[in-house]
This record gives sequence, C-alpha cells and structure tokens, in this order.
Amino acid sequence: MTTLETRLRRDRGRKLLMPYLTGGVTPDWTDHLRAIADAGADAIEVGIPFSDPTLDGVTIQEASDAALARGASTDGVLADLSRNRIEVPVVVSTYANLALRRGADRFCRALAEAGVQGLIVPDLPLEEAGATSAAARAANVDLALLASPATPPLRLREIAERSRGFVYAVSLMGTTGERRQLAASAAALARRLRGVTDRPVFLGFGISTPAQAAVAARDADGVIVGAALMRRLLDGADPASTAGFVRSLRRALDGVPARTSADAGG
Amino acid sequence: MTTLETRLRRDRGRKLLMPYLTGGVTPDWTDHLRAIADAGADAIEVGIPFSDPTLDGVTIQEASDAALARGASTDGVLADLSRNRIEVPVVVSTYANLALRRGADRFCRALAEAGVQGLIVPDLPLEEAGATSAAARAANVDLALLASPATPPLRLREIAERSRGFVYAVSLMGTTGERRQLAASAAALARRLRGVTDRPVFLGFGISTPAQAAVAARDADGVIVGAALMRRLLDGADPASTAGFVRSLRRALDGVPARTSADAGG
Amino acid sequence: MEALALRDPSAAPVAGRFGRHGGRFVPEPLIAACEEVEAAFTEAWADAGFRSDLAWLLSRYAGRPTPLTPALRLSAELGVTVLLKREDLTHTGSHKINNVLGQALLARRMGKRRLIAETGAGMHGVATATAGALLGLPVTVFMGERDIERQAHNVFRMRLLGAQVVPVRSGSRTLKDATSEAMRHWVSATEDAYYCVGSVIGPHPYPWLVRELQAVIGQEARHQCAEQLSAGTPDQVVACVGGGSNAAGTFAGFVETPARLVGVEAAGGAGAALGEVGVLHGFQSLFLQDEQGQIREAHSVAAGLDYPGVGPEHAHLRDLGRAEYVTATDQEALAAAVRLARAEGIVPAIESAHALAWVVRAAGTTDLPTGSSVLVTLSGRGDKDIATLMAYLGDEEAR
Amino acid sequence: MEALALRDPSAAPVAGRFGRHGGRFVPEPLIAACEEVEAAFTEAWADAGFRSDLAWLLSRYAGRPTPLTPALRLSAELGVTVLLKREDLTHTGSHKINNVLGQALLARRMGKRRLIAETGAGMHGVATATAGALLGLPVTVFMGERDIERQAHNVFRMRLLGAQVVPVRSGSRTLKDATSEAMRHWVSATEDAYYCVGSVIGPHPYPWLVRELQAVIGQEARHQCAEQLSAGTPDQVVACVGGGSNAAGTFAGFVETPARLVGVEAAGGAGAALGEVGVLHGFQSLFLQDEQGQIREAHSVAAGLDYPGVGPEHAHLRDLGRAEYVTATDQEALAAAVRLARAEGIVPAIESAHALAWVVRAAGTTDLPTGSSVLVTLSGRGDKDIATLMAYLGDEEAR
Ligand SMILES: Cc1ncc(COP(=O)(O)O)c(C=O)c1O
Ligand SMILES: Cc1ncc(COP(=O)(O)O)c(C=O)c1O
Repeated sequence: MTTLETRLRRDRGRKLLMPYLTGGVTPDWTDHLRAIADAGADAIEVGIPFSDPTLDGVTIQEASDAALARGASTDGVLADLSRNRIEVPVVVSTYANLALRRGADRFCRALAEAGVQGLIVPDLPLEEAGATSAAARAANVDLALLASPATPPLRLREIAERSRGFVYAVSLMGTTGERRQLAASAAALARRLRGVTDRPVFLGFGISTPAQAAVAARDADGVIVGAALMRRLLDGADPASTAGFVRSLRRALDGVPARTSADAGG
Repeated sequence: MTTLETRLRRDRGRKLLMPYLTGGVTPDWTDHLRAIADAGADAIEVGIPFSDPTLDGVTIQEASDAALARGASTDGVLADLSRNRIEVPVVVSTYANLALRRGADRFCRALAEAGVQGLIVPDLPLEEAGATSAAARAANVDLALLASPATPPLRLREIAERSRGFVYAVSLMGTTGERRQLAASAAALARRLRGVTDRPVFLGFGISTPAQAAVAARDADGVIVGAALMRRLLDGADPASTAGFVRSLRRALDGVPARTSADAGG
Repeated sequence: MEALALRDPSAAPVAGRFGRHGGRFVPEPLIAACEEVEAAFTEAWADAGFRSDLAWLLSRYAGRPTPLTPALRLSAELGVTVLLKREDLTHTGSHKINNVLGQALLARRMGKRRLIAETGAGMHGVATATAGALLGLPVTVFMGERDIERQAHNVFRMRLLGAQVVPVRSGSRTLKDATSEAMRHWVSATEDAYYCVGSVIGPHPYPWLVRELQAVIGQEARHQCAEQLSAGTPDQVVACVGGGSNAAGTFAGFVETPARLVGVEAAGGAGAALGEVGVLHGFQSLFLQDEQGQIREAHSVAAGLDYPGVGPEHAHLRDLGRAEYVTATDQEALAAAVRLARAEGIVPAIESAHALAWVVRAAGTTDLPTGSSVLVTLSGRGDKDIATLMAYLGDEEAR
Repeated sequence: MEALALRDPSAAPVAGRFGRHGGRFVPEPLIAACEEVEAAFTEAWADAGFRSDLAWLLSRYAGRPTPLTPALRLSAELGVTVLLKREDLTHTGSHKINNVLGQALLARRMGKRRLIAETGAGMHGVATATAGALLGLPVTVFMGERDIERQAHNVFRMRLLGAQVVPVRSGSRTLKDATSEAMRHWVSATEDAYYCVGSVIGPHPYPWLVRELQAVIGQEARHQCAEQLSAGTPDQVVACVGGGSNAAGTFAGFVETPARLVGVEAAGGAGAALGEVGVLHGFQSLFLQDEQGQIREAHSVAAGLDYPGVGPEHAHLRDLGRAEYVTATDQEALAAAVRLARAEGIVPAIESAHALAWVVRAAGTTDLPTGSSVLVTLSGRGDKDIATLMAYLGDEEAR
C-alpha cells in the first residue's frame, strides 16, 4: 500500500478533502499550498499548467495561463514542491503531453523525487494509460484514473480496478468550473463506483461551496474542489483566506457522517 | 433639292462650317445659336440631349447632362428652335431612341414644323435607317448618314447615295471630343467619300482648333466642330466669345482654297 | 418564322432580329466590328473544333455540367417541387463564365489581343478577367462607380486576376453607364480589342451569340429534368432577368416543351415587365423610359439586375406570349436569399434570389399551384453579396 | 501491418492507431461519445444505403466529381505538367464539404439533434453550417477571435446560414484554441450534439473517419490522372497540410502508386515537418512544442494551416518515409496565389496556395525535375482571402 493509499483510506473516519491548486499560479503559491495543507486537506491536487487545458473551464484556464505567463513549467513546479515538502500528500495533475514529452518513466521518477505521491492525467483514459501506469507504479506514484457519468458498468469496474490511490469520479459531463448546483449525475456515479471498489471515491468538477461539498460527500468518500478555490486566489485572496475557504469546506464535510448508506452502492 | 442641299453645296465657293451646339445646355443657348449663326456658320448642328449618349466623349456627355438637368427635352428644344428661327439651316442630331420613341414620322414632322432642315442619328446605321429615312423625306428633312474610316468601299458608296443633305465623315475611330491632332484617318476618309459622291462631305469628331479645321478642310467640303465649342460654353463663355471662336474657325477655313485637288478623291 | 431563332438555336436570327426587336443600332464606326464578330462566330459555331475546345474548357476548367439539385426542404415548405440549376457552382461563381469562355476563345481565334467588358455585379467582369488570364489576353473592365462600391469583393477579384477596372462616373454610375462606356471604348479599339458583352444585349450578333453560349444551361437542365422528374419536364421554368442571359440560356432548353417560362426582374429594373419599346446600346427592345424617350435609371439592390432594359429575345418572347415577365422587390429577394441559405445551405446571388422570391410568392397560388414542379436557375452564388445580406439581416433582426 | 489502414481504406485502424500515432487521448467523459461515433460510422460505412445517400449529396448537391484541370500556362512556365484537383469548385468552396456531408448524415443517423464544429479559416465552419441547414440541424461553430477578424467573410456566411459562431478568446485565439473549446463544449453535450471534426485530427475514430470521407478526392483524381496522363499516374502528388484532411484524402488515392507524396505545411505551422511527438486534442502525433511539452502557437497567414500539429496518419506516413512534409512561407504562398490567379484565372485559398508555392519553388530542381508531372490539390477557393491578397498585392506594388 502506497503512502497515498494509507492517507486516503475510506475508513479514516471522516470525509476526505482534496483542494486543487495550480502550480506556479502566483509567486506565493507554495504559501497557499502550505496554508491549505494546514487547513484540513487530506491531500492536495497540484496542477502543472499546460498550454491547452482542454478539460478545464475558464477559471482553471486562467490560472494555467497566469502560471505559464509567470514562467511555470514542470521542472519549476516540481522544484517548488521539492523545496516545500508538506505533510499532506501531493497529487500532481496535468495533461498527457507534459508527461509523455519527457517520457512517462522520467516524468514519474521526477514526481517521486519531488515527493509527489499521486498523479492524475485526465486525457489518459484506460486505453492509453498503460505505459504511464507502469511507469508510475515503478516510481511508486499512484496513477488515479477518472470515471464519468457516461462510463458504462464494465468499464467502470475496470477503471476502479486499475486506478491507484483513489478513483476520481467526474461529477458531471462538462469541464472544471464552479456550478450553482451539484450535478444530479454526481451522487449516482459515486454510488456506482463505491459499489465496485474499496478504493476511496473522490467526486470532483463543479463542487463550489461547502454546502455542495457536504451533499457530494454523502455519496462519495471525498471531494475535490478546484475552480472555487482558484477563483478566490485569482481574485487576490491571500493564503490566510484560501485557507479559510478550505477550513469552511472541512467543517462542512465534518458534518457528514463518515459511514453512510452510500456504502451500499448505487 | 432641299434647302439644306442648296445651302450646303460643294460649289458654294468656300469651305463649309457646321458648329455643334447642345440644345438647352444653358438658359441662353438660343443666344449662342444666333451668335454662332451670325459668326459665319453654314449650318448649325443642334443636339437634342439624350440620357445615354454612347457615341459622345466627356464634353458632350457633360453638355447633355447639363441640358437634361435643366429639363431639356425634344419638345423643349424644338420649341426653342421654333421661336428662334435663324437664317442658317439647322440640323438636329440625336440618338435613335428619341426619334423612335414618338415614331419616326411624328418626330420628323415635328422637326420640320420647328424649321429644322436636317437630321443626324448616329446610332441609326444604314440597315436600321430605312423607316426614319422615309419619314424624314416625307417631312422634307434631310437625314444625313455617317461614314467611318472602317466603312468598306461598297458600303461607303451606299451610305453616300442614301445620305441626304451631306455626308457625315466620322474622322476617327472614337467618340466625339477634342484631340490634340487631326486623326490620320480623316483625310483618307474624306477623299474616299468625295470620290463616290457629289454631296458635300463634312468631317467631324475631334476637330478642335482653327488650324485643325483648315487641315481637315483640305480634303473635305466642310467641318463640324462640337466638343471644342461646347467646352468653351461649359466653361462659361458668353455668346460673344462662342461667336468669336466660330469666327476664328471661319477665318481659318476661308484660308483654304475652296476647290482643291481633293476633288480627285482618295 | 418569328420564333425561328429559338426553334433552331444554332441559326443566327434573320438580320439580327427577334421579331421586331434586336437589330444593330450602332454608330457606323462599329458596324464593321459587329460584322466581324458575327462572321467569326457564325463560322466558329459551325466548327466542331471550336465547339470541342469550348466543351473542354467548360468541363475541365469551369466545372460543367452543374448539378440540378432538388431543394427538398424548401419544396416541402412551399408545396411545390423546386429544382435548382446550380450555376453558382461554376468556376467564378456564376453563369457568366459559360459566355465568357466562348467569347474569349472567339477573340483568340479572331486574333484579337485584348478583351474589354462592362460589368454590373462584377460577375461578368470577374469571368472576363478569368478568361483573359487563362488565355493570356489583357482585360479592361468598365464598372459603374456605384457598383464598384457595393460589389467591392468582385472588384478585388478582378484586380487580383490582373484586370484593369475602369470606374464609370457618368449617369446612374451602374451597369447602363458601364455598358455605354465600354461601347465608347470599343469604338476606339476595334482593331485590337474584342468586346466581350456580358448578357443577351447589345447589337447583333451579341444577343444571339450570348444566348447560344448560355444555352448549355438549358440543355443540361432539360436532360437532368428528364432523369429526375417523372413528368420529364418541369411545369415551370424560372430565371432572373437582368439583361437576360441566364434566363435566355435556361429557356433555350425548354422553349419547345410545354413548360411555362417565367423571367423575374428586379422591381426597379423591369425592362421586360414595365418597359416600352426603345433603342439603347445597339439594340431595340423594351426599356424603362419617360414619354420623351429618356432612359430611366434602374434601381435594384442586385447590381446585376440594375439595368433599364432587357435582351431583345425576351422582348420578343413577351410579344409572342411564350414567356412571362414578373418582378420581385429588393426586400423579397433579400428574404428569399436568406431563406434559401437556411433551408438548403445555399447562399444565392441576390440576382438569383429574385427568381426564388417569385417562386416563394407564387407557390400555392394559381400562378404556381401546389403540387407543380418548378425549375429555378440559380445564376450565381452570394459571396459577393454577403455584406448586403448581413446588413439586411441585421435590420430584420433589429425589428 | 503498420500501413494497414492505408492499404484497406475502409478498415478502421487497429485501436485507432496509425503506427505509433493516433489513439484516443480524451477525458473519460468523452470515451463513450467517441465509441458511439466509431460504432455508428463503422456500421454506416459498411451500409450501401448510407454510402449512396452520401454519393447522392456529393454529386447532386455539392458538385462532385470536381474537374482535374491542367494548368497549361503555369506548366509551360515551370517546365512541369501541373494538374489541379479542383476542390475549389465544390459547393461552399473547399474540400471541407466532402467531410461534413458525411458527418452530418452520420449525425442524423445517430439521432443527434445538433452539430458543433471548430473552424480556422472558416471553410469547415461554413461547410458545417451548410450541412446543418440542409439537414435541419442547428449548428454551433467555435472560432478563434483572431480568425474571426481575418476571415470575416466566412463568419458572415456562417451567420447567414443560420449557424451560431462562438468567438474563442483563449490562447492564440486561432484554430488550436477553437478546437479545445469545441471539445470542452462537446463534453457537456454528447447526448444531444454531434461533434463534426474538421480535419484528420482528434480522437479515434475521427482521423480515420475524416480520411475516409475525404478519400473521394484521391479516388477521383486517380481516375482522372489515368485518363489525362499518358503515364497513368503523376510523378508527384502535392497538397497543403493544416490538420491534413485534403492531403490525406488526396494521398489515399495514390498511396499504392509509385507517386511521391508531398505535404506542404505553413512554415509557421509545420507540425509534420518541424514538430515532435506529442498528444493534443485527443491524439498522438507531431506537434510544435517546447522542451517542456507546452504547445507552441502556430503563425500563418493561412488561418486553415495555423495549427501546431498534424493528423496522426501524416505523422505515420512520415515515419514510414512514404510521404514527405515540406513548408512554404507566407510570402511564397501569397505570391503563388497571385501567380495562379494571373496565369490560370483561378484564385486559390491561401491554404491551397502553399501547395502551389512548393511546386513553384521545386520545379526544375531535383525535387521536381523538369518534365515531370505533379498533381496539386486546390483545396479551396480564395474568396475568403481576397482582402489579404489585395493587401499583399498593394505592398508588392508599392515596392
Ligand atoms: C449572378 C447573376 N445573375 C444574374 C445576372 C443578370 O444577368 P443576366 O440577366 O444576363 O443573366 C448577373 C449579372 O451580373 C449575375 O451576376
Ligand atoms: C481551403 C483550405 N485548405 C486547407 C485547409 C487545411 O485543412 P486540411 O489540412 O485538413 O485539409 C483548410 C482549413 O480550413 C482550408 O480551408
């Protein structure tokens, strides 16, 4: 069992929280990283910005652009992470090209060397994930796979099986970004996933408020909150206020019983 | 023999001069008419302005437009002529549509009633002139036909034969308008025409100065001067000055021996 | 005897006449030039070599045959079977290319060294510029200043093709004046230059010659109708009429059939529908004019229909009652263009949209009863008219 | 085994691969949608009914077959036989219509209720808007803001056809970003909407599907060459490459012949010639990128070639050495466009002019020896580019 798996266990007794942060988005991004870690995150997803974030909505596109404009790069973000080790596990997310460009093996080793424990590559679906998956395993990095509301049952099972660390349940058919309401598809997907795997199931995409996080957590083991946090950061929030937002999410999640009927699956 | 034929005889002992004037071009156009008549013209060509003067260059186009803008019309020009009978014969020139619009018969009768003795319709060539020719004859109006440098010998002979009053020799392949030099084609055409007819041959198109008129008259019986006169008129010349220009033409022509070797033909 | 020219399409009309219309009302300096063109075309048209050169260019270069497209959605909406003859798909985007390739070949055969042309919408100018480039003959195009403004797209195309575009500033500064100016220029250049007339207008032999060259539209359509319609021929055949070349070419294929022939003019340029007998630009026909005989200015949003007269053959067909001439307004034409774009994915030239506009108006009435079939010649594509159509759409949507 | 997809054009590439390229690098929410398209197309493509519906539209509506025109004057000037495959003569004015009619029929067969598309030069957008109008499917087109400015003509056309044009303001504001935005939109609309991809790019099955639909270019050209060339096949086959669909469609007809295949990219958007292996927009291929893997912005005067990557089949053909990829600069392309206009009376799209530019440069060198024959696909007409060409000409003449 990897460290990530140890930390993100279903049975940790509370709903899990994974805030998302674009690496290099501001000069003080590692201050945010630390503040968020201290505010009750169970893991942090750190995005390595890519020029063409095809699965991201406007907010994270803007964050990526800002980071790239500041000169952010894979090497830079990893160096920052290396210098700013935090107690909470870090999961890097990025697009396939950045991983494949240097070769999956080298890329995964570089992650591990920077203390990164997990990896999300949204445009590497099951069929294309083979080599990266092997490389990650060799580097002791968990490659988490994504499932979506449109994923049919057999495929869902295979995704859950081959996913490492956790399973990323894309709550809706759409891009990242804040939404007024939690998608109706979220609960059903989380339930379906929990019915086929023991790995923790994280709902992500569109979870924008503590209230939505709480609703999402009824059916999932944890939530990922990205755009809502990044919007605050892009609007000028300092590390104390991003941490404040994360704390409010933490509180909302802590109000949800950690073991619910959701275990029965969907 | 019509009056026009009497007046425009080859053997009148001088080279003949037919200035051109657009009917209705200015409020005082009949003053110009009279002044020109008194300045030594043997006949005056009066244009009835047409909306689409396809054989005219810019000067006479401008004169036509000015006349039409002033409300000039066939009826108006003929009424003016009727009220301002002059001793010198008047030859009306216009485009076919104005003649055919009211019917060739009515049109020619109206000309005759206004005291007009001749008619030129540049877009009624031999083939199309039949009806108008008959109508003109019936009204005792001479329909003069045009010949051009491109007209072949047999056709030239037929044009000369069917032309009444005089033959209009178009001095060049082109539209009306001033030219720096008399066209090289002018003399040859005049000579060819004089070789096939006893009717007076008038060279027209592009004769712009007294000197050019004199050169033209070496081979022709007379000249028609239009654009050069109309340019002066459009530039604001009063009847005295248009008459002055006509007098200078008259003088130049009077310097040309009336019976030259041109009679030998070209 | 009157309709002879139509029955035997390859025979020149007697003395250049279509009934009482047509003729050769040109100043004497142009007579020889007209005769030269007549003789050359008569001979060329009887020469299988010339015809096969032309056929080669039409198919290999210009994209003939053009399809006959059933307008399925529009037909369903209107309750009549609408077939579109797709001249918009030819090279340069209108039927003008059919005529121009023939005339350019003729010019070369005659040993002429350059081409002159008048243009309204610019399609004939573009086509002439194209043929000139293809055959290596320099081209001068006369175009009214007003048309230069509203058909800027085509002015650019002509220049790109290497043609000289001469702005005409006289009169209404549209097609009528461009034609006058082209004739003026021709008088001074008959030796060197071939005058490539753009429609079935002008002195003999042009109305006949251009009709012959455009007859390919009707001939193809006739065969295509035989394949596509169970009745073999359409009940009605409709085309827009400026000078009338696309209509004449279309009608040529159907004049012997029972099909009703309908020419649609711009309401503001309806020589055939509203004109009276007159002479202009070398021919007798029907023209908009006042009681004195001054030619009236036409006014149409379609530069190619902005002409006060109509080709003599149309005047004759009207005299005979063999064809009917109706009008469509600017608004109707613009609306029909947008409608075709949205129903069939085809943006027609505003000229062509006049023909459609009449079909739209007449469908379901006794003029074009439900269940009948109608062939419409789409004389050209609307690329030149995009700005005009957008402005119209903006106005519509603002309402 | 590697080139299997090419040898048997109707078989889907194994696992969507062209050698090491291709694949389906999409986020999980799009997997089902891609599989649905793959299954539907596989089935449709094996269905004679679907194929005959498509063939009907291509001939009756879109003007196929397009001619193969010998460029006589240009050939004489260059000393090589240049044959032009005239996609500029299709309805809407580029090869994009071939692809779009097939995909729109597929969308209807799949029960989709609307179409989405990305566009660069606007030709694919216009084609999609056209097919949507024809089949009654609403269309949304994503287009970079920069392309909206420089291809305004096509933006107007799309709107006239009833399509919604969504400006894309991210990144380079060109084709790359429009494609990203279309994919983002598709994720949220897979149920309802069919994503009509405009080139041989995107996740499997698109590179294969679009190649299949464009293969009609090469198939026709192959037959036409057999008729027109004594050797039966040309020595070289040249096409411009943006994503690579007109080239892929052309090459498909000649990959089994000895003809040399040459793809010409814009010097500033030369994925195949200058790119490195990467993944974008759902497929692995060659992309312009920095050492870190950030995609570089392409820069070309031709909006349709302004793309940093190239379809996976081209990357594979390059790997195999079966095709070569070269570049032409903006200046060369503009000059070639004007040259073709003036020598042959054909104003090509600036995209297509890149292919010609290479022919002009290579003619008489060992790359394209004097006396050889070359087929050039003219992917589209230059109406959309008139303003750009005029500006270039103005600069040239000012010099
Ligand atoms: C597309 C189109 N249709 C029709 C016309 C009218 O010409 P005609 O009546 O000779 O067919 C024009 C003339 O410019 C045109 O461009
Ligand atoms: C005329 C034309 N040619 C070529 C292209 C490039 O596309 P592809 O490489 O897919 O043929 C485009 C794209 O917009 C185009 O409009």
